[in-house]
Amino acid sequence: MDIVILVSSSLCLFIGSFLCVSGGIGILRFPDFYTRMHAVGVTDTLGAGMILIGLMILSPDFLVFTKLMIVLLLTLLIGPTTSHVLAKAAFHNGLKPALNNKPLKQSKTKEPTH
Amino acid sequence: MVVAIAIIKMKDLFAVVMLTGIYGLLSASFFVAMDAVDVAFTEASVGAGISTLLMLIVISMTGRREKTTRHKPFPALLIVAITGGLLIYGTLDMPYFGSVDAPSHSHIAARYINDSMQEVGVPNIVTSVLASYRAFDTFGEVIVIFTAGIGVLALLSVTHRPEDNDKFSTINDSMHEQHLVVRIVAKMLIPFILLFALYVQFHGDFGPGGGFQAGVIFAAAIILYAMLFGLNTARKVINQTFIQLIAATGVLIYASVGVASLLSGGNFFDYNVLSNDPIAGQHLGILIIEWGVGCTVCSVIIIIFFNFAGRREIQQNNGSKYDTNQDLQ
Amino acid sequence: MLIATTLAIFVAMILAIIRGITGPTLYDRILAVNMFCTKTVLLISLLGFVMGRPEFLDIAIVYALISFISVIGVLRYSDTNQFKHTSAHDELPKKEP
Amino acid sequence: MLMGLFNDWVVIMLMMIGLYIVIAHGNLIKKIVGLTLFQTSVFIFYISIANVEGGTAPILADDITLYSNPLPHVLILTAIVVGIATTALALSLVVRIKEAYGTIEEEEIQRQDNQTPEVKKEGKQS
Repeated sequence: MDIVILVSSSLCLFIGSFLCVSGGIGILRFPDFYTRMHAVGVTDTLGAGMILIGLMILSPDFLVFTKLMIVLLLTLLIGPTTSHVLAKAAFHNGLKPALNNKPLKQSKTKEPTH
Repeated sequence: MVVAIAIIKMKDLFAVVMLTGIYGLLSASFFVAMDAVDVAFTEASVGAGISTLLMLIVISMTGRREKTTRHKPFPALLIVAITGGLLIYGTLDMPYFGSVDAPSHSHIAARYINDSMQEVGVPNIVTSVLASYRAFDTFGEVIVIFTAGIGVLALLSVTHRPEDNDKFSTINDSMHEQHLVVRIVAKMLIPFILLFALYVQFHGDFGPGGGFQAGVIFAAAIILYAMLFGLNTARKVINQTFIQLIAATGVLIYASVGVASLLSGGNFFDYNVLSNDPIAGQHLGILIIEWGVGCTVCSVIIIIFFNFAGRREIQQNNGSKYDTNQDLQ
Repeated sequence: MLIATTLAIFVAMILAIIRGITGPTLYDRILAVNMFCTKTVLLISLLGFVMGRPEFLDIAIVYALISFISVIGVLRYSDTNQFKHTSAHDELPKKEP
Repeated sequence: MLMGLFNDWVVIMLMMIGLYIVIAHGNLIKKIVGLTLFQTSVFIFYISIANVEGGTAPILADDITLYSNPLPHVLILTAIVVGIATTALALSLVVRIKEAYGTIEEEEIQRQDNQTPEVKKEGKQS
């Protein structure tokens, strides 16, 4: 029984940490804001969820389990919301995504007033 | 710690403030790693959230660009280098990091750690030291916070003209049409945050938490409400004068506990005499004092936020006199 | 495994800091701060398990809440920025000397 | 030796960075950020003093005997909240200065003060 708990939690933690690191690489390497946000938004939510589930499997008593559950729920609720708001605000203020036939600089050029 | 160096280089104040936010988070994780749970709690809610927010509001009022300084930085660098060198020379005598027999651990801390359970009966030593052993200090801190609140009020308070109300609310309405998703999520979250603040308030005896943290979290919930639903809606929910009253009441509650213990024959802030059983008296005293602290901190932070944000709205409505100046320069 | 995960989160945090410092637009920085918040929540929960004191989880909850509030606040006060008409969103790094 | 004092040195570095910002930058908000940095470095210094090798958080439990020093924690806990209150006060002063002078650069404020004989109150307080 113990070995099952250990293996499953280790698996969850491993997937979570892999996702976190890949999200970090994504935020550094992707060309413009929207792709970066995609990388962070997806991997953050899933990676955080995986790590928290892995910790939940390890948790010694019910109180810890409940607190982790609360953190998980909050992450699931807040992560997508902030991504949504960020993307909306960026789009409203005229930040254009970099299309593939344009050079990178294009995403940083000045927008006309609005 | 690279963040700090980057802060110097940045000319754009907005980026500086974002980096300050990251720096606050970083130092809070450092506090967790150093076992200072309560401190990390406070830094989490204050350093990362509220202070970043206040600086942002001020920047949106005053302008984002920093002018290049013309005078030479060499004298400043020289002074800084000399001071730093002297301080590093001073650290050579310091006890090593984490050593058990350092002087700071040998004086009075042992008594707090060993005896506080018998004398105060609260598992969280930080709370017992804060509210019982050093209650007089904490009283001073609370008064400092209260005074700062009064100062902000004196400097920034806006006389609220009723005819502006409609204009404000229409602006707010048009702006918040777009934020539907956030508003719904916030509606789900705000009760939870308030509940969590109360949990922190009353659980402070047993885990990390207490009046300071709970006050900040409670205020954060109300700030979230004010940001998403407009300042005037929030003002309708929480009256300005009512908040000021609460701030004063918090200090008064704190002081009255001291006076009560004085009247019933003990020293100032000596809770043992509040009840027949010393431990019960301590519990009662700590509970009431944490309430006072929580009330004061919460209402002072709400006052600060309301005044900053209100001042900003007035400025925006008065037309952009200062902005045009800024643009011309 | 816990230690390995902690290290992985550290790496992700460092990458987020680099993006926060270099990030060409304002929103990149906000994104970096947001990611940093999530990573801090995870780091604190992990540290609680590594050190064996699950009290730390309260702090993680506070972080999750505060990150939301601060991101909303940042957007609220940069969205309706008075400098919008001078293209506040585009901050081409002003050639560092 | 090197590891033992490493924390102190980092603290001093941060402190000096804060001091440098306060001295060398003219923008008042930047100065306040520098002050905050300085403040935080002091917090970190206190907390690293309080740390004990192998100790845990100062919340009493049955089977733990070695705790960190709770006293610096208390001091810093209150100092953080007081810090935010005073920072808010400083920021409100900056807002008033901006309203009175139209700028928050130190040099321009001084220049305006020299030009106009009547000294404004807000300028004096900064």
